[in-house]
Amino acid sequence: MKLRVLYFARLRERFGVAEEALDFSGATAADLVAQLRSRGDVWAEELAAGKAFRVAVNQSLVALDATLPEHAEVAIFPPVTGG
Amino acid sequence: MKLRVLYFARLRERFGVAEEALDFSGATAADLVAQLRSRGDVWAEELAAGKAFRVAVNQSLVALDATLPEHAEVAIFPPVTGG
Amino acid sequence: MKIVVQSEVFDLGAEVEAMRRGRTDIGAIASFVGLARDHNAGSGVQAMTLEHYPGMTEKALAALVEEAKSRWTLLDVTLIHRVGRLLPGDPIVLVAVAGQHRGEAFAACEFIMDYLKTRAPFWKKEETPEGERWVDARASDDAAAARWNLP
Amino acid sequence: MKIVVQSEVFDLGAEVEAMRRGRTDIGAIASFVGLARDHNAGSGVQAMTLEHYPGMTEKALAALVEEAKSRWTLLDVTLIHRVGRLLPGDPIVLVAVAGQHRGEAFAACEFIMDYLKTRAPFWKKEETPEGERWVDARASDDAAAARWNLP
Repeated sequence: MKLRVLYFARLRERFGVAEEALDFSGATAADLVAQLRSRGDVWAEELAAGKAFRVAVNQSLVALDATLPEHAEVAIFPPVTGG
Repeated sequence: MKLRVLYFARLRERFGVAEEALDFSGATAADLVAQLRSRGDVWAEELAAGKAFRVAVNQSLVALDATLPEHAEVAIFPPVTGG
Repeated sequence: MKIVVQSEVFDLGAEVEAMRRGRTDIGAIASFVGLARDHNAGSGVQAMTLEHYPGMTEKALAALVEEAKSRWTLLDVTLIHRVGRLLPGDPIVLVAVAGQHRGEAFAACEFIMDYLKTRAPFWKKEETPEGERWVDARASDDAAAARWNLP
Repeated sequence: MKIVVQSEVFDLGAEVEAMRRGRTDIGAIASFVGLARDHNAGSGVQAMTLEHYPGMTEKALAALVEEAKSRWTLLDVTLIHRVGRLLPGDPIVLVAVAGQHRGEAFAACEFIMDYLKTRAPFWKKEETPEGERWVDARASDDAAAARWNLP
């Protein structure tokens, strides 16, 4: 399926990309994270188990076991620090 | 001893007096209340046991067993309702 | 610290601006404005008059701000309470507390209001269609103050 | 209800005045302003930049105001969060909550701030003498949010 994936803040800077279109053959947010992690380098480092990051699907926070719908807008970002 | 006694809000209105100078031969705030209560009528009614009123001595809230100093400014008033 | 009893209206924006102007160490300002409502205890209220005990009022307000400062690390406090005749919608009381972090600013602001409601010598008299009446102290205010384990 | 994300400065006095103007049913307005400080985590801060996630930010802020309205009886809420580059002393966020009574106004205002700190997609980057750095989420913010038993 097709996904649109967004990165914010420190992750956007480290990955050097703000947004990309992806072909995705998995089912859950965790599968997507595993696919990105397999790119190695900063991807493996920032998305390693135990690293603090958040995932939003269609602009709502989700847990890693959430299923991704077709054409989802998925965002991966560090814990928020607003206010 | 000499005391200056002030009344506020509903008590001021019911007693018909805002301030008076008193000769006082007792020791505590409770003694003063008893002396005022002995005037009968609205005094006995408003200062009856179980009625909610507050006593301040020299502009600080006190308990009824507080000893009154010479020339004290004593105020008797209903529970406060500011804000 | 600024503690004032006045009949004039106050300006929340100006008071908070005065607290923060020229400072860069404040992270949080919690503030509260209490307003006169058009109804209370089931009756319409056309106006109210706030009476106080001059002299003791200022002492009581200063004491409650000192108590707040002893409990939390505060950078500034402004407390303004109006007296005299007020109409529905009029602001009655303003409390603004500046701190480094929001938790202490919120707590101190609410503490000051709860303490004020039970300790500062103000009394409200309401004008209603049924005539004038003195407002009774509320048990909920005693309960709110009791949360802070006041002496 | 008014929920805005903007780069411009806001005016606390004008926002609270807009809430209460023409109304006589509001008894309490609790408000909060968060400000950029000149130091954080042991370093001087010369400036900060707030990044956000357009689209999700507005959804998240609307959701947290709805959650507050479901928990307390509120008469109005204003929530303004700035983005972009800010200097020490600049206001970052404003929350104002109007209610009939102070307890619910205070609680909802603090709830919205606690919820915002852990749920709304804003990120701060600080400029310090040692260079730029992204601010880490604070465990104390998670603890503050956890007090409200958020889902």
